[in-house]
Amino acid sequence: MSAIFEVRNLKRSFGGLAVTNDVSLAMRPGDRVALIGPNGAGKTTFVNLVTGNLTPDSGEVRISGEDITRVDAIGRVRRGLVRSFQVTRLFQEMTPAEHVALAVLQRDGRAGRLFGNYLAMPEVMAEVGDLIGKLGLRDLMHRRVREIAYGQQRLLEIAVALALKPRVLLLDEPAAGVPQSDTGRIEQALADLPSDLAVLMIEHDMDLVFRFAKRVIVLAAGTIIFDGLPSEVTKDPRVREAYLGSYANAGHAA
Amino acid sequence: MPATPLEVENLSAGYGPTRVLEGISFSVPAGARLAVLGRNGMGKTTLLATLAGQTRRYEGRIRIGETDVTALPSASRALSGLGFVPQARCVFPTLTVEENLFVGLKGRPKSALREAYDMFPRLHERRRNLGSQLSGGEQQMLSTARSILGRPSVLLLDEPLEGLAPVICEELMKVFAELAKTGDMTILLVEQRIQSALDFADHVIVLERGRIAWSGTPVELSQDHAAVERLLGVGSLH
Amino acid sequence: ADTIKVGVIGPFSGPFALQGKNFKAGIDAYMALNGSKVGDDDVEVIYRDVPQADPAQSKALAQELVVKEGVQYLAGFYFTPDAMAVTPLLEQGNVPLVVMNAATSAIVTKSPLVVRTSFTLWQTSTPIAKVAKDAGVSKIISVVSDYGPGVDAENAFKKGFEAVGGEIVEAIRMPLATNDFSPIMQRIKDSGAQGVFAFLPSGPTTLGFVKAFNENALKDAGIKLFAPGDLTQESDLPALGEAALGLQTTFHYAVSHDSPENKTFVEAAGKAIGNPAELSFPSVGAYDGMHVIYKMIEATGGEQDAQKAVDAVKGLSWASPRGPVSIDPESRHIIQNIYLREVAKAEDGSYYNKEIQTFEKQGDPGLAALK
Amino acid sequence: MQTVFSIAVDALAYGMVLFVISIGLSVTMGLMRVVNLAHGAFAMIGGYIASYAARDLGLGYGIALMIAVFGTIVIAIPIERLLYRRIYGAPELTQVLMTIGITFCIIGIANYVFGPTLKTIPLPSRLQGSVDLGFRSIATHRLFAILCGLAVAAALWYAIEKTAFGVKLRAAVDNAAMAAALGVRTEIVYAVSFAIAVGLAALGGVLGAELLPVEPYYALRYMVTFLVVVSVGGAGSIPGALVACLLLGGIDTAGRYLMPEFGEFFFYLAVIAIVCVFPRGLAGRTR
Amino acid sequence: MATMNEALARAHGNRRKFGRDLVGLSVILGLAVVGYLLFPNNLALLTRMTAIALLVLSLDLVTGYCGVATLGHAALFGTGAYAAGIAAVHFGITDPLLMLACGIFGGIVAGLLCGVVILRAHGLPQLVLSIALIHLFHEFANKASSWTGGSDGLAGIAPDPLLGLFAFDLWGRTAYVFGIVLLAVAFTLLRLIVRSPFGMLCRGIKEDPIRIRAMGAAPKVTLVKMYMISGAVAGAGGALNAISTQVVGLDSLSFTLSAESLVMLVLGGTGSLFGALTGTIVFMFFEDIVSAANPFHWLTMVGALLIAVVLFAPKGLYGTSAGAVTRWRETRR
Ligand SMILES: Nc1ncnc2c1ncn2[C@@H]1O[C@H](COP(=O)(O)OP(=O)(O)OP(=O)(O)O)[C@@H](O)[C@H]1O
Ligand SMILES: Nc1ncnc2c1ncn2[C@@H]1O[C@H](COP(=O)(O)OP(=O)(O)OP(=O)(O)O)[C@@H](O)[C@H]1O
Ligand SMILES: [Mg+2]
Ligand SMILES: [Mg+2]
Repeated sequence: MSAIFEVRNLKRSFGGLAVTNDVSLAMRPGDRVALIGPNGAGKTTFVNLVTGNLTPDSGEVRISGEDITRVDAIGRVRRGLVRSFQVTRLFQEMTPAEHVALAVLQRDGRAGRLFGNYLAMPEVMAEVGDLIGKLGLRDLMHRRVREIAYGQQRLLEIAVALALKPRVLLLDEPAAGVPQSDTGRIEQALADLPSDLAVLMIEHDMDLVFRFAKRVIVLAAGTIIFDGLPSEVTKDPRVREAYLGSYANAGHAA
Repeated sequence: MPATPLEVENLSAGYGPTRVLEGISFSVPAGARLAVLGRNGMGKTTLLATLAGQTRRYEGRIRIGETDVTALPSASRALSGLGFVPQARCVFPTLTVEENLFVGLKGRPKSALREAYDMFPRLHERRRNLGSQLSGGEQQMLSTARSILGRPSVLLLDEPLEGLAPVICEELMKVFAELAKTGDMTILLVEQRIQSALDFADHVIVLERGRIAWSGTPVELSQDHAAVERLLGVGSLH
Repeated sequence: ADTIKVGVIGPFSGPFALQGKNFKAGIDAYMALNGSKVGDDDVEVIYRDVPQADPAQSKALAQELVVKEGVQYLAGFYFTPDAMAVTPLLEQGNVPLVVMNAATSAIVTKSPLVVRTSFTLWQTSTPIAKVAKDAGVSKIISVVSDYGPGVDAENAFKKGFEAVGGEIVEAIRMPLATNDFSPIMQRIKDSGAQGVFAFLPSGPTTLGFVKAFNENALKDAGIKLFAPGDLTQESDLPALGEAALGLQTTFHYAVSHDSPENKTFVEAAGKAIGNPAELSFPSVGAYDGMHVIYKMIEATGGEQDAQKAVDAVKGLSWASPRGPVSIDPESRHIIQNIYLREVAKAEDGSYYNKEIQTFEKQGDPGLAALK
Repeated sequence: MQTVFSIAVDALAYGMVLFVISIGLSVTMGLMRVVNLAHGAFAMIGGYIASYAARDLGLGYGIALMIAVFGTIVIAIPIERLLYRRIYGAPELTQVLMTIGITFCIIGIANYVFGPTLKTIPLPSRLQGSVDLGFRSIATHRLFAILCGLAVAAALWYAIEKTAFGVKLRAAVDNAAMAAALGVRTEIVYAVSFAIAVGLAALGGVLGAELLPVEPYYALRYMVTFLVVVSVGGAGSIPGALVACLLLGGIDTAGRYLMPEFGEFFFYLAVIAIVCVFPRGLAGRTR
Repeated sequence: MATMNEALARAHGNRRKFGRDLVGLSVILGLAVVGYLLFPNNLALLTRMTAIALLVLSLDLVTGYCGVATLGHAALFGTGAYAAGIAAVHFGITDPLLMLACGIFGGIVAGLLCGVVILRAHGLPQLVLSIALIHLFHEFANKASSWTGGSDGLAGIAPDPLLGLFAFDLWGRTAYVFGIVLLAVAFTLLRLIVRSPFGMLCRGIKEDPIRIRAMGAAPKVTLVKMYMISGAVAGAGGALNAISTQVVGLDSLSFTLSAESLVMLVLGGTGSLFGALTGTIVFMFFEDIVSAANPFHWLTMVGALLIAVVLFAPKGLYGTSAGAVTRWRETRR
């Protein structure tokens, strides 16, 4: 199978600091990849470059073989490249239901409609209810986001991304701030995704990483230092030193 | 016998008309390490924010050391020895890293900034960057270091490990343990990574719908499977 | 006996409040001196505020005055568009309109029920052309604020000056909101003109203009400044001070005008306005406007008959505080003397416009220009 | 060539006067994030006080200036405590509403107390007349305003960027709750900054009175000018405001010279062009 | 089970919203009748209020719903007024409905123009762009005096009787009814629009345009579209003003009118159509009453009103009272 998502020689620096330094990687439909690395290694920057929130100094980004380096962020989303944000970006005065409905309507190209109301569109409501239920937010569906706890906002962030039915999904620390009791919901939601969807997840919670990923990429100082199977990553001395610390010894990743 | 560094009596608090906390009472001895656990939205953040003076308090009393701070504004509480690392990090986006740390100094000489840089060398590298340009983890480091610089007698930590690499987490927990061990600093930790919290703490309280539903030592908690299942929603602790 | 209501619309608040205050002072002075009764009818004045030129608001208020308050006369109007907006109402409402200030020639042509007791810019700006020529200046640059009255002033002066054989080397229109006049002064210098004709609406900008004229050494360079009297309105003189000394302007009224009528008027109006230093030309327009209205009431015996009222004052002449005046029967605009004045310092250290030459019985040349 | 120099001098003089008057607004708007439309009103109060002190009491210019600055601050303190304190951190539009309300009230009161006529502040003989620059002369008081402007710019820049107070102020603005949690007494920081801003407004009102004469509608008449200059510069940036004043002063002056009838067009087109190229202002702080 | 609950909740929600629409409409018509009965001789003022209400509603669309800061919204209103006026004076289009159409069209074009420029920045710089724009519009109308009458105003607009039957006369009844019907229609359409997916998208953009982009929607295009809708409403207001007062002055393109409309909006409460209406009515009535009572010092009282509103009703008169009602309902539950 050919790559659905491909990055070649991506570079970007801020001032003198090369934050993304010649990164190349490819993903195929159905891939479940974890991107890990020390703080400040350039993971979020990488996502920003790929989704068009930042412009790279050089390099190219392709989706399904099409070069989208010069396509803007909106065009990339419309081509199926969707992200979530590390620090939640939600509409504080709107409800979770509205968030998800907006994403669903936008995906179907109906968000520009001047008349009608999502509450009166059964197919939209069904999908909204379904997604929100899956992430355990049903009780809060019609509360304003500013009134719900941080962990719950994190879950909503993911719900919005999923509602866009992406082909490539980039999740930036989806579980940060979500209590262990609820990370299960995220996992379940991810497990229910269509199998041909490619997912790249950035995460510092190693338990989650090892449960989720079939492949792990380690980024350090803007360069990929490891790309391989989860079982091997704990054995790599550079990764141990730069990132995992004693976690590698605890033998979680057996 | 020195006064207890933090004492909370019958505290109720919330946002506007909504009450979130109900009748919370506890006190901690000097140098204690208290973990506050609970599921999503149970009021952990609200508890710390109320102690720091940032939510509306309905009733109850809060004492830090000798001073009754119940009626004092946030800044006075900070000056009488409270340190607060909020969940949202709250780095000042338009200040450089160095200036961010400077605000936390509480009048100590500028040379004390060294302590922060020793704790997180990464911050030293980035000291001229603006707060808004930091990575998520770097912001977390900055927020933590900024509070510690003020030498608080009571330190409130709301999920300080969120977004940090495992190595850093380990080191940070060590730092916290060190700080508590000297006996000058009492630490309240809210954390999602239950295991890390239990490893660190010498006492645990668990919140459920704004009330203290369980309280005891970490060991007791790991043995009380029913409580763990019901209050924390995880099968068991290893 | 009836109560006859007169509705007065003017800027009683806002940046032009001083002018509205002058309206009121003129009206109060007239009523103080002549009583508030005509025959056995009481005269009542109702004020409505339009702070800045706003024809729609002006019209809505006029409509309200006519329909709700039942006024028999409309009067006031500092700004031309406000007066213009009201003219379509007059016939239907059967009310005459007495313009107490608005100075664009065309207003009187918009309805046969309009009478004006103020002046037009054509009227005040034409004579100064001759003054300039007599002072030996033959090349002049014209500098006016870029709005209706400014354009009128420019045209009037141009016509008058060219008629006496002068040359306008350049005509500049500058935005109303000009704060710094240095570049304009530079421009004047570079134009090679021997004199400047300037029009700015009275108020804060005149101060900047006159100061810039001095500071940029134009005065010292022998360039002469000619302007209609708006530039040196009495209430601005204390602020202009030294800088304005010797400035020559033409205008229909100076507070210092030496006549018994004016003495009585200034005393009464000064009392009405509170601070006599605030007295300025709109007060006399209002004063004479009230005179005309009283005459109208007299002629109609208090009945509401606009046409009859207007007809009654056509050709009316009387001794105004500004000198002898009359209403031109054809145009219903006021015929009056225009005076050349010079800013001088009085013994008590205050400044005033000293009349030095009179152009008698001036009509409105602007009406001819309209045709 | 001489004309070019001449215009440049005019532009500099005009730009610097604009700077002196509007820099206080950069503090309230850029640093305290209060859209303070009443800035002109405080400048006007300063002007009135100085005029009263110098003209009616016959005090010297320097003393009148000081009285104006301190007097305005004293008048502003209760206003800050009772009104401004309520709108720190409020939505911009609420601030607009409140500060327009304050402006209206101050105008009304000034009109009542001082009357609607123009007020001048007599200059001392040393500031009257002009200085010869060789190719042209420039009014001495403008030169004085230029110098004061530079001094204020330098002092303010230092205070904001380099002192502990500046850091605390910026922190309090970024996130007042967090700054308080770190022991910054935000109310005091705000009050002091506000006093500085108001003092600067008064200073500008007095120094600029030759160009923008003091009268009750001063507060509204020049509101837009102040707002435009500060925002084009990038609110909160002293160098930005300085550059913006010089640039806009230059464009305005050149436009008025070259084609006065399109002066306004020139000025506002330039404003649009600058903002489109620098959407945060020339030196806007990133938020 | 869940779906049934949902269906119920949905039906309930819909009915409630629909009820609010009806209430809104009947409030407008009711107020109109009350106004007519109370002030039968002051219809000119009420008509003017209606025209300004359209302007404030239109401003609410971009400011309240989209978060665009503008002090230049009169540009849309004034263009509408001039379009209708010029059509009547220079092209002999004197049928009121055609003039209205011209006004709406003019408003849309101005909206497009302003939208494209203003949306290039955010926050303060955006405010400044809008100020610059309104000054340009104003200057332009001043310069083009052969078309617009310049500072003397465009006079001589003489609209035909409405539908050939009702003349626009001194008493202003026709104009009043015309205005109220226009307002009611516009209000109803806007209620539908702000609750549509498009309205929801706009609210999202107001809060976080970057998030919206990450959802694949284009904030700019959406906002320009909203600006054009807003232009249509403001243009209708301008045309109403031109038709009812039969003059158009430069003030209709002024900064002052823009600022005043913003004050009215904030006074009533942004982000709600009712707020816009409340603000207009309260402000204009207050202004009319105090300026008639004391034309010389009313500005101080208006200032005091604004300050009082910020202190005691920080979300605007409507916003704050609506909030109080909701809270009261919640506590009762
Ligand atoms: N606009 C910017 N200007 C300067 N430096 C920047 C900017 N944005 C990011 N950086 C720097 O680039 C580095 C990479 O940041 P990035 O957010 O990509 O890290 P990350 O891998 O996501 O880290 P974390 O796990 O902590 O979230 C950081 O050191 C950060 O300070
Ligand atoms: N600003 C607010 N207004 C109203 N209610 C709020 C507000 N913030 C939080 N709440 C409510 O208070 C409750 C407790 O929230 P809090 O943030 O304290 O939870 P938490 O235990 O810290 O959760 P998490 O683990 O997700 O951080 C939640 O139910 C939330 O809905
Ligand atoms: Mg990151
Ligand atoms: Mg929390």
